[in-house]
Amino acid sequence: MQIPFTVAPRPDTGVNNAKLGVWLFLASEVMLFGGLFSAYIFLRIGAPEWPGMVGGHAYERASDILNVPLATLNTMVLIGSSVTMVMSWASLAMQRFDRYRLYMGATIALGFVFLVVKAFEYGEKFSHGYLPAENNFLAIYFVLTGLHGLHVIGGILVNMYFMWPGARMWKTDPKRFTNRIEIAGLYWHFVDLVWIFLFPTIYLL
Amino acid sequence: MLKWLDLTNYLGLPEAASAHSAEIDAMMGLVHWLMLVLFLIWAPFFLYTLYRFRASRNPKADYYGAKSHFSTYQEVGVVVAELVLLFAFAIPTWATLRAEANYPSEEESTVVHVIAEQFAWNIHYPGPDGVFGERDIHLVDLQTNPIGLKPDDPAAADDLVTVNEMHVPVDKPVIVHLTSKDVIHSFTLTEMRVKQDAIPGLSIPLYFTPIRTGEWEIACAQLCGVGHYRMRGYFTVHTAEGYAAWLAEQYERAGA
Amino acid sequence: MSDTGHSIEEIKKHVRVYMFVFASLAVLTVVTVVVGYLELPFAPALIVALLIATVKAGLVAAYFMHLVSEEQIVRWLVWLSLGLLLAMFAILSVYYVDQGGTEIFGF
Amino acid sequence: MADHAAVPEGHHGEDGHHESFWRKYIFSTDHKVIGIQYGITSLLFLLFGFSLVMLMRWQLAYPGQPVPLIGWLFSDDTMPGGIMLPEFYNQLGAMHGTIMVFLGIVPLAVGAFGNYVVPLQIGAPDMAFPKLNMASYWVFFVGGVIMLGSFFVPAGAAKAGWTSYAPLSVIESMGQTMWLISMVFLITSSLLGAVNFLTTIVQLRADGMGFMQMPFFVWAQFITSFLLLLAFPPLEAAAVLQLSDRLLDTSFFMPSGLVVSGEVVDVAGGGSPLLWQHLFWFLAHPEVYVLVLPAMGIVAEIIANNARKPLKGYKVLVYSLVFLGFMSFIVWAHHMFITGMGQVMSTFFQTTTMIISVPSVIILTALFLSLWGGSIRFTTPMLFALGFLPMFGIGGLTGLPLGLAATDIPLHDTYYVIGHFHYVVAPGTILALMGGIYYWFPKMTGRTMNDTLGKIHFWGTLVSMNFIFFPMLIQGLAGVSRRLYDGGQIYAHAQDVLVYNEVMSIAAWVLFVFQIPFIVNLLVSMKKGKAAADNHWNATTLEWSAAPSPPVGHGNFRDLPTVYRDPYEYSHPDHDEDYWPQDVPPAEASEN
Ligand code: HEA
Ligand code: HEA
Ligand code: CUA
Ligand SMILES: [Cu+2]
Repeated sequence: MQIPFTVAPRPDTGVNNAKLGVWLFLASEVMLFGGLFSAYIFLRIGAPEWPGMVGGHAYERASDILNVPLATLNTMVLIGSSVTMVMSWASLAMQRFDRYRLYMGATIALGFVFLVVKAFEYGEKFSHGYLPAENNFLAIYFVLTGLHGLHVIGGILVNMYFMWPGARMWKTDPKRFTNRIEIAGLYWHFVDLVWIFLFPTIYLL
Repeated sequence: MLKWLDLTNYLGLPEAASAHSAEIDAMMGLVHWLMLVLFLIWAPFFLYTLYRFRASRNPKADYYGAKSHFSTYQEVGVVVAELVLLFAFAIPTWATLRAEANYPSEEESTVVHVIAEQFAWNIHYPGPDGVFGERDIHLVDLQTNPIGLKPDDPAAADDLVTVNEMHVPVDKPVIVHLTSKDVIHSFTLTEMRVKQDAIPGLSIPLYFTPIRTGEWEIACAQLCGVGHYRMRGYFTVHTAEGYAAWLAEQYERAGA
Repeated sequence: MSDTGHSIEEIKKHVRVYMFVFASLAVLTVVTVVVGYLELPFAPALIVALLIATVKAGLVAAYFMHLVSEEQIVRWLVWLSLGLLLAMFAILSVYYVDQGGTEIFGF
Repeated sequence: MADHAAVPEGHHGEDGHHESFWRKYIFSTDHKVIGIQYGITSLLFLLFGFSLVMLMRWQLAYPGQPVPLIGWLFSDDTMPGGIMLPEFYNQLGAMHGTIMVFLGIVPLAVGAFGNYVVPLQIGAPDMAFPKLNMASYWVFFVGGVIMLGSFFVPAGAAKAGWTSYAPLSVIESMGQTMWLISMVFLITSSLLGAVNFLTTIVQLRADGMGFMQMPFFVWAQFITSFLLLLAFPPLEAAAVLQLSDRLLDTSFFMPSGLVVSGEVVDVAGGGSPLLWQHLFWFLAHPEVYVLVLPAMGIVAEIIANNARKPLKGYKVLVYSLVFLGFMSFIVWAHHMFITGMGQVMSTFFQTTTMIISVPSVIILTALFLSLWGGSIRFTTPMLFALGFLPMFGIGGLTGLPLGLAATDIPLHDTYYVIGHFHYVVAPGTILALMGGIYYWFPKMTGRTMNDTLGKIHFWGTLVSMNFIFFPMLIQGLAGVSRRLYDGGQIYAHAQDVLVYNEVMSIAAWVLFVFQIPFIVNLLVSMKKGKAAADNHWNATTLEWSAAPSPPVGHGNFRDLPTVYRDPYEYSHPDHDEDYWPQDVPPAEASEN
């Protein structure tokens, strides 16, 4: 027996199951990142200096340790990928599967660009011996950006699935497929949204 | 007064020997009164209901059930009682104990530092100069310098450190600055109605005024490792003269 | 936004909005970085940073995630989680305000 | 709601194709099978958690004496010569708390009862995401295995209490790492479950079932799922941070300048031990309501059914529940009064704590008043439900002196706290859950459990539990600390109340003896119990009235039911029978 409202929205709530499900999941993600973020502020307020001693040198500002231009670039990359993501959904809604492919491909590519830049950033830190154990600022930097990075990887995997194997559904059930892309998009935008908060508070404060 | 009405007497609380303990104990009695009253209203009513409406006696249930406003009154009663407890007792008591403004002045008090460790209490007295010497963790040595006093700090020279032995004079406020070297402990003077977590990285002040002389114990209330159960110290409240004599004896021993 | 189809026209209108949002996000990112280089003290810097980020996040949520036209139930959910988060955040941030004279120090 | 396009009606015949054993019983996506999997696993964990505490109770009653009969079974790192070491006591304590809470009660109350009953009660063919449901069970299972496995790593399982306070937990042995990893699994499982429950309840309610026609049990699960969804992630974050402290040598929870046994700990420092407590209790306070709300839901079902009348003030009950759920997020620091809290914070948290006790009082009062005017049948499930009420009453009332910061000073971390919460979870929640087992057993198996054995089980459990937990309150008032390996032997203030240690321990073992009739009853009745009618209790809710016992395969109902009325229309004046199921169309059943 099939489960009702997997595709069509339930009339009195106006949403289908998957959309509600993903929003619930995002609500819990809000609390996950929010918890970490609160932890960061909690430690920061209690800390006498910030970012403090790194590699035997006392730093005054995070931007002296972290690479702000790279992170700015990455911010733009993620924002851009959000746009291509929403465009891939819009393409499907306009019945343009070819353009969907294009935009989805761009989203995935931008996701990879983000990761590569991030990898460079991490590599640079590691090469200086700036490890999480060094001080609390670096620890928080690595944990927050690392967890965010894992979310990016997850998102890329989902998008790759919908780019290739999952896209077969377009032939059999285009409406459901469009829904799925919208939902994948919700997640991807959320990942972008987290970065929008992480970027200024970690790099620029 | 109607002493027998005071539930405090029946709770089996330990002996109370500090100035603020009467306040806490009175509250303890009151809140238990509230609990008892609620329970004693409900329990018989509950049993009566079960008896009165058992199926064999009341084969047909009444769809509408209870109609009185009793439950509303009872709920309002609970709210009022809680508000009274909260605003007339709990919050003011906490304010006297924890608000910085209400602390006794250090000059008029016995001031000690208590540094907890797995599984002992180090009590640090400032010595005759009344100034605590500085401490540095890197100097900690379990045998010779348990709290890491700086030998080159002149204020430290006359400081007195005892292990698991806390002595204070009666009728004079005691201020304790509490901290820990390793994990969280909880500094408990049951008879003083004092309990305060000792947290590494924080120095937490607390105060109380012993109003009776006696010999009691310091207990650790927070799980702190294998030795948690035996992390006990001794706590003695002397008369003013007795305390002076004890101090003198300690200085003499330290000086020798 | 219910999942029932949109007309092509509607979507085209959306797409124009998306481009506008993209431009605003880019501009706001630059603003963030510029403010960052002003080196304000912590509290105002935090507040400004959070304000700008909130605007940006709001744009993403409202348009890319379609919250502007989303069903009541989803919006409720978003407000609920944000409310709880804010409560937690606020309580943890004011935690240091009053601790009855506790000192934070190393040892 | 006419949109049934996606629901092919009368679809079961086609489902009859042969499913492999694995698909049917192990990796099943049927909520009923998953519910039973959760049920069996969590009952075993409950029994295991109970066994741990029975061992501890030996040490508390007879400190330093070798454990009889089974003492020789243990290794020399734990009980040389059968005498328990303090390290091992601490492991048992931490694991008892963790296992009971996260692997016993939550999976039983939410995973088992929620899974089995909720879709049936709302007239849904299954959960909204059946595969996710399966995943959530298996993630839970892996978490459980890791938790159990931690007993076997060097230096044994976690020993820092179920609260895992840093820095102790950070400097403890490897068992703590396992604890954290296991917690990440358990939390993830709960999150998946919560998403599923919430979607199911919002989306899959039968036609005609508005939110105010949902059985109270469904409401309880609904609010519980919200608590799981939004309170668990911060602990997941905290677990990740603590893992990083342990494995990567960061110092989120480690302040500068720690000296452990004379050695300076080599970490950067600058962290805060209190941060862990905040994140932990942000979860753990809502968590305690997770432990009790499903129980309240079960009790409400059983009471309405056995008093043969509607619940008193259904709406008030629901509003109180919602309010309780919401408030439970902002009381967490009442566990931290003694950490050096100042005036502002403590006033806030005392006030919210007092406020949150009010909806509990209202819920309990409403459940009581539901009995008034009823025609009470003292069936076995009803006895358990009735037992819950005064026991939860005692547990809840003893929360009040803890919630006022000043009276919490002498009581914090004493056996009073232990007594307080065991009254809520053991004679409270456990009784209710057992009542739920007796109540829904006929639904799950088509057979009934033996009534006499059930009654023996009830009275034995109720009485012995009171002999375990009431003396704890007395000890606590006298000032005896919790988590003491020797039960407080060395403290002068404990001497007068030490006698109770033996009383409590004997009561705990007696409690165990009284579980044997239950286990026997459960196992034997599955095969040999009297056959039960489809609607064994003459109940009004959909699981009984619209589905056979046990419900048919995937999909539950032949046709998805339609709901015409409120959930508890017992003894309705316009209806001849004393129950009027939710799905019986009005015209068919009466003339009006
Ligand atoms: C299911 C679990 C559960 C529930 C429901 C509660 C409910 C409550 N708890 Fe409890 N609590 C725990 C589980 C629970 N608790 C646990 C596990 C701990 C310890 C954790 C640890 O440290 O390890 C704890 C610890 C704890 C503390 C910290 C103590 C300390 O460490 O110092 C506090 C302090 O405020 C507290 C308060 C309360 C309050 C005010 C309620 C209120 O919600 C209660 C409201 C209920 C009522 C007021 C009852 C109303 C009843 C009637 C009016 C009728 C009575 C009469 C009859 C029935 C005949 N609890
Ligand atoms: C849900 C939570 C829960 C439950 C149900 C229990 C149940 C019990 N607890 Fe526990 N307890 C805790 C949570 C719980 N506890 C926590 C969190 C702590 C604090 C830990 C810490 O300090 O960190 C604690 C601590 C604690 C201590 C204090 C230890 C100390 O401070 O040193 C004690 C002491 O006696 C104790 C005793 C008991 C007893 C006798 C039961 C009994 O009620 C047990 C009853 C159990 C049953 C009746 C089992 C029923 C199941 C079956 C019969 C199975 C049937 C199976 C099949 C058919 C397959 N507990
Ligand atoms: Cu120190 Cu317990
Ligand atoms: Cu609590």
